[in-house]
Amino acid sequence: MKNPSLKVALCGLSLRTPIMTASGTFGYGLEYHPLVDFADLGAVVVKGTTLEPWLGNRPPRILETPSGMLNAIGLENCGVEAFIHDKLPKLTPYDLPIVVNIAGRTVDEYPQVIEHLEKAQGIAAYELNISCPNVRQGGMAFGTDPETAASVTRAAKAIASRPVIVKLSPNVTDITAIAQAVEAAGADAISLVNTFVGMAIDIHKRRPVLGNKIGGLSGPCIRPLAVRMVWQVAQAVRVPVIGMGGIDSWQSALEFILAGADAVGIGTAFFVNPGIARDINQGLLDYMQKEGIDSISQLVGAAWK
Amino acid sequence: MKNPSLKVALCGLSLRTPIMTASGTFGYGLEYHPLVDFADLGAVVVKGTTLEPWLGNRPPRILETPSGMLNAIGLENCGVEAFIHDKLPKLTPYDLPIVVNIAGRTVDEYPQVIEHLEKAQGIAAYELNISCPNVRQGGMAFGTDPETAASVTRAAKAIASRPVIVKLSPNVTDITAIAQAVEAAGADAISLVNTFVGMAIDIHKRRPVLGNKIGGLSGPCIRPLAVRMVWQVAQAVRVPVIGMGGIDSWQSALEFILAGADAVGIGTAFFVNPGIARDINQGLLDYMQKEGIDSISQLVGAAWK
Amino acid sequence: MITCQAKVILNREVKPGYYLLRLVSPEIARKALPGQFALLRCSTKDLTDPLLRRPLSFHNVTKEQGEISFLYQVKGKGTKELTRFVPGDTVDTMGPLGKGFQLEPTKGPIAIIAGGVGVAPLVYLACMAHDKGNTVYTFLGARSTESLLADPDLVRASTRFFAATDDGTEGFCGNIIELLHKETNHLATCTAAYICGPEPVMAAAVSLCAKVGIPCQVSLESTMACGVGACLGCTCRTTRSHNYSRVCTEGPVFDGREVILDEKP
Amino acid sequence: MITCQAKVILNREVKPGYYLLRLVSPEIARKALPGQFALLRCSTKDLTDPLLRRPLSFHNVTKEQGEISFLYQVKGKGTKELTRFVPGDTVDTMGPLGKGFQLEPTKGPIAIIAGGVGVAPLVYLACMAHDKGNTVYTFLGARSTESLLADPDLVRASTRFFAATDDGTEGFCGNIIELLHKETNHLATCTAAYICGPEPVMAAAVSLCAKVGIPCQVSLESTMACGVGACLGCTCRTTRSHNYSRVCTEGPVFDGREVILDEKP
Ligand SMILES: Cc1cc2nc3c(=O)[nH]c(=O)nc-3n(C[C@H](O)[C@H](O)[C@H](O)COP(=O)(O)OP(=O)(O)OC[C@H]3O[C@@H](n4cnc5c(N)ncnc54)[C@H](O)[C@@H]3O)c2cc1C
Ligand SMILES: Cc1cc2nc3c(=O)[nH]c(=O)nc-3n(C[C@H](O)[C@H](O)[C@H](O)COP(=O)(O)OP(=O)(O)OC[C@H]3O[C@@H](n4cnc5c(N)ncnc54)[C@H](O)[C@@H]3O)c2cc1C
Ligand SMILES: Cc1cc2nc3c(=O)[nH]c(=O)nc-3n(C[C@H](O)[C@H](O)[C@H](O)COP(=O)(O)O)c2cc1C
Ligand SMILES: Cc1cc2nc3c(=O)[nH]c(=O)nc-3n(C[C@H](O)[C@H](O)[C@H](O)COP(=O)(O)O)c2cc1C
Ligand code: FES
Ligand code: FES
Repeated sequence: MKNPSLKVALCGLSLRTPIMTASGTFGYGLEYHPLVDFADLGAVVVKGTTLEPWLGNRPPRILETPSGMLNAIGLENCGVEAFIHDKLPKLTPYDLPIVVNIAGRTVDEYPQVIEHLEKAQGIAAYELNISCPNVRQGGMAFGTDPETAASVTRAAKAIASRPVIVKLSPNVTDITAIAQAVEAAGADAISLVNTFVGMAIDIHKRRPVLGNKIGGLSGPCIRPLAVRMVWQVAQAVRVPVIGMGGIDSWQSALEFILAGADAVGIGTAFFVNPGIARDINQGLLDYMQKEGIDSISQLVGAAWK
Repeated sequence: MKNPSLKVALCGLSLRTPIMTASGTFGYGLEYHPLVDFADLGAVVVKGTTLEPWLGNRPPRILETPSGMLNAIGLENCGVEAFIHDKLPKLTPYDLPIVVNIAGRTVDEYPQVIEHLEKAQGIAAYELNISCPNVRQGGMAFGTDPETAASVTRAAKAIASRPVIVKLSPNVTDITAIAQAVEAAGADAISLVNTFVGMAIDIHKRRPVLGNKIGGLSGPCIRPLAVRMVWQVAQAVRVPVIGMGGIDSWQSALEFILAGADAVGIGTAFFVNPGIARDINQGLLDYMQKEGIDSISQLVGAAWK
Repeated sequence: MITCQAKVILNREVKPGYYLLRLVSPEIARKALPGQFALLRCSTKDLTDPLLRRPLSFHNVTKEQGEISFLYQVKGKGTKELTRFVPGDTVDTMGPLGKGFQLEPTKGPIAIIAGGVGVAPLVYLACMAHDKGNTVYTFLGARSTESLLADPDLVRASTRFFAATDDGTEGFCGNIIELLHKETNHLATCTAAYICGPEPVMAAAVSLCAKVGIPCQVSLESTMACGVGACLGCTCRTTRSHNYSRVCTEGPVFDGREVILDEKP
Repeated sequence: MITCQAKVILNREVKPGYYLLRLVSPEIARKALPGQFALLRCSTKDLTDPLLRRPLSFHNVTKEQGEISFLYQVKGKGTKELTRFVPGDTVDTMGPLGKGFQLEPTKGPIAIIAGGVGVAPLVYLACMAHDKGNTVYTFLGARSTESLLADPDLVRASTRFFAATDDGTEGFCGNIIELLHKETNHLATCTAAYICGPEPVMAAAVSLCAKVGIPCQVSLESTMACGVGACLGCTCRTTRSHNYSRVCTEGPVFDGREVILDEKP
């Protein structure tokens, strides 16, 4: 058999592998650079970017939980202008599609951020974070109501020349309804899941551990929940789906692909194993070789039958 | 200091400790009897009971996941009549409040099951399972809509002479809305959480692992999510709250109590450590002794301040 | 049925990927019967991965010393963690659980039919039958001599010992079913057969027993959570009733005529 | 910065609850500076609990042998799992990370101020300063002689070595801050102080350094996920800027005048 291919075409982007980074876990790409070979990544999704700089939440911001972690970073970032001038130019020299994750306090802020980004070179796509549980206004609220989710999407699409990926919140009764609403509003792809809202209480201090009280749960613990949502959404929409939530091995990446994900995002697993992307690519290639599969795309949704 | 007390009064029941069993994980009580001293339990909540016998889902029904497990038992049970004649009489001789967990395919089935149970002696309360993710009709659907949740509650309350506990599904956008709806409909107490809907895919067979495809996630992995929901619901209602989801130590039981739970349910942890109830009681007593707290009820919601 | 912190006496790789674990638990040893099993916690106390206990059949039991032993194959993370225990450590052990093998009251010959690590529960049974005075014909199959688990106690207890390896590196060259076909004359003289191994092997052995007209018992596997019949997670279908049966309490040993096995390898 | 499977040479309890871990990693050893740290994976490969790597400061480094050592206190499940590694095992190690201590270019006396396991990162520093020709005054505090981590290398590197125990079982009877107050004359002659320990101890030591007018550097702790500045999870406040600083990259060593410490014990 000839060499199997991991190449994926995703809403106009060509990825050399379906492995993307999950926003907020990979900084602006370069923090991990000596440890992660960019050739192992299909795309890099940078930290959530907002119109103005955001300070973020007060510490503690993270906490380990059984097979997972809570985070309440609060979208600390330098703002879109500083991103364009200080961060982006360092990343563009690499041969790697760059996806900018965007957040806002109001619906209007999303197109405003995009307006700035449209002037910049070297961006492959936008990802709208309508699902961050760690900011008081906006954030997740946009992602829990189909109407609002659709209007954020429409506002972004109206101005964006690049593909718009919408990232869904899993903290909803019916995620397919939100997915269909953003698809109808023009989303070019859907990514899911963002973190699940959780908290932990310090039994000695008798108050929540995190400075922000609540945080977002990520890591292997949420994987079964994320796989179920990807399974449902991928069958309910026609646009490509980027699956994520607890992927930490080629086996778990493949679970998402079989459930219907065209590409997958890796977040928390980078913290545990910075070489995870390489390991997944290798594992997928070995599996495909053994099973006689030419192209990874043949496996997308293969578990639906 | 005098000995601290674990006694809890809960919608008319007096429990010697806030530790209850979670329905479906402790069978009809006697399966675990040689291993669990009933004196360590505040109440036993038996397996979900339906009007007619249910066969349950086809295997595989369970699967371990990172720090948790998926189950899709499908409410296999012998039906309410066989329960009353074969199971209940074996449990009533013990000095232990018995809570019967009730499920149905239609709203009407809930009061019908209760009608049968009303004739039986030795039952302390009913728990309405409006949140089981593993049955096609009814089950969780009742628990994801405030209106339906309220009507199941009203139908049960109309006929029940005993306290009615309503068990909520965590698979919702706003759990406080459901909690307030069932409270307004007359619920005497609220228990949460039932399992989260999840799934896993067998990468070799390329199909879902579980016979039922989807299942319910329980165990330590869901604890941060459950604590958050108990925290929110306990502050939104006046009726007592029974908290559960991933409790596996006195520390985690205390987290739920500090978050506002009057009592707690233990499920998956029995599988790992059948002596868990004793361990939790001992740990709570030691903590209270050390911190100079007379009664466990002083700790309920102590983290809200 | 108890739970205890059982001290490790030995935890040794006997063949590549197969370990023998010996624990001290006089109380479990006193009650354990062949075909019953224990649930072992494979992680250290506060860890939640691997979460659930793992079921292992009693491989052998010495009531005098109060020792129980297990023969296990390293399959996934639970059994891998189990290999890390060293003598002096304790393993959180719960048992004895389940319904074991029923030895025929007669002293007629019996057949022990084991594929791979399926031999684990049959050694204790073979020893007991041998002590009782039964003639024991043992049929043991494996991929290769490297994985043939010919336990010395088993060989000693066997009146005749037949081995088969797929690659012919030891004993008969072929799989265990082919070996059984070759030795049908021995099988046919038995008053009962006791079978454990991969499902397709058990299915074929059950058919063969039916053909030669002897009753048989099989030990099933299923993913387990509680092990005591409380969670209904481990169920299987039998021809005995319309309902599901719990492998942990109605089994793990079932009458070969009752079980519904997967014949695909 | 690399990740590697570092072979365990030694993992021994040096005082009750405190372990010394020595690993082979020539590449990390070559680059590691005093005050920098590594992230160690405490679980075996496929396990997800404990999930995150744990940060430990370099306790000592021998570039010739390519060895790095850590001194760690058993606190929770991560460090407890770490105690299970035995010589011959490998530990998944990532480093060197962070910004370490800045040694003054002069050969003036320096002060090493450590509370409890806070001594861990200071031994490497003291050795390096001693080799450079600095006079080293070491102030080491602990509950009791049972937990006083008076590493031989540290004692050797120290021109004067002052110990304090709360219960008076070794050295000065009292806490380390009381000891420092008693020895202000030594402290005041120093050109810099290097401080690590519980936050209240660090806060008091920083105040004292300010009072006697010497600069100081402190090593902070924070829960970490990535260790490379990517996740923004480990931030702390400093007086340096309006923004948060990342302990893993702007630190863990900060100028004592810049940090905002919690003074409550
Ligand atoms: C009653 C009984 C007795 C058994 N006796 C023995 C024995 O004596 N020697 C022996 O080597 N094996 C025995 N097994 C099988 C053994 O329990 C599994 O191999 C072991 O649980 C796998 O755990 P793992 O963590 O290593 O693998 P995992 O990583 O959990 O999974 C590896 C494979 O094992 C299966 N598996 C996982 N968990 C369980 C579980 N709880 N029960 C059954 N299968 C599971 C999975 O479906 C998967 O295919 C017995 C099983 C049962 C039910
Ligand atoms: C840069 C740095 C260097 C350190 N150097 C040393 C050292 O040389 N020797 C030493 O004994 N300790 C050192 N520590 C502290 C050490 O990292 C923690 O004690 C360890 O992570 C606790 O893990 P655990 O699993 O045993 O405890 P856990 O069960 O995780 O928790 C016990 C306590 O440790 C805290 N903690 C948990 N995870 C972390 C984390 N990832 N980072 C920081 N704190 C955490 C928790 O808040 C809790 O209070 C250092 C910490 C940092 C940030
Ligand atoms: C520390 C941290 C920061 C995150 N920041 C963002 C963010 O800025 N924008 C966003 O859309 N998602 C953010 N996420 C969510 C991840 O992108 C991802 O959706 C989630 O963590 C699930 O994947 P995982 O389990 O692989 O980590 C963050 C997650 C973590 C753990
Ligand atoms: C095997 C299994 C069976 C269950 N069956 C029921 C049931 O019949 N009725 C019900 O209300 N909840 C049922 N549950 C949910 C538990 O009662 C509990 O709400 C959930 O498992 C979370 O708690 P835990 O993490 O402590 O297990 C079941 C859970 C498990 C694991
Ligand atoms: S494992 Fe729970 S019923 Fe068998
Ligand atoms: S640990 Fe991630 S930024 Fe410091």
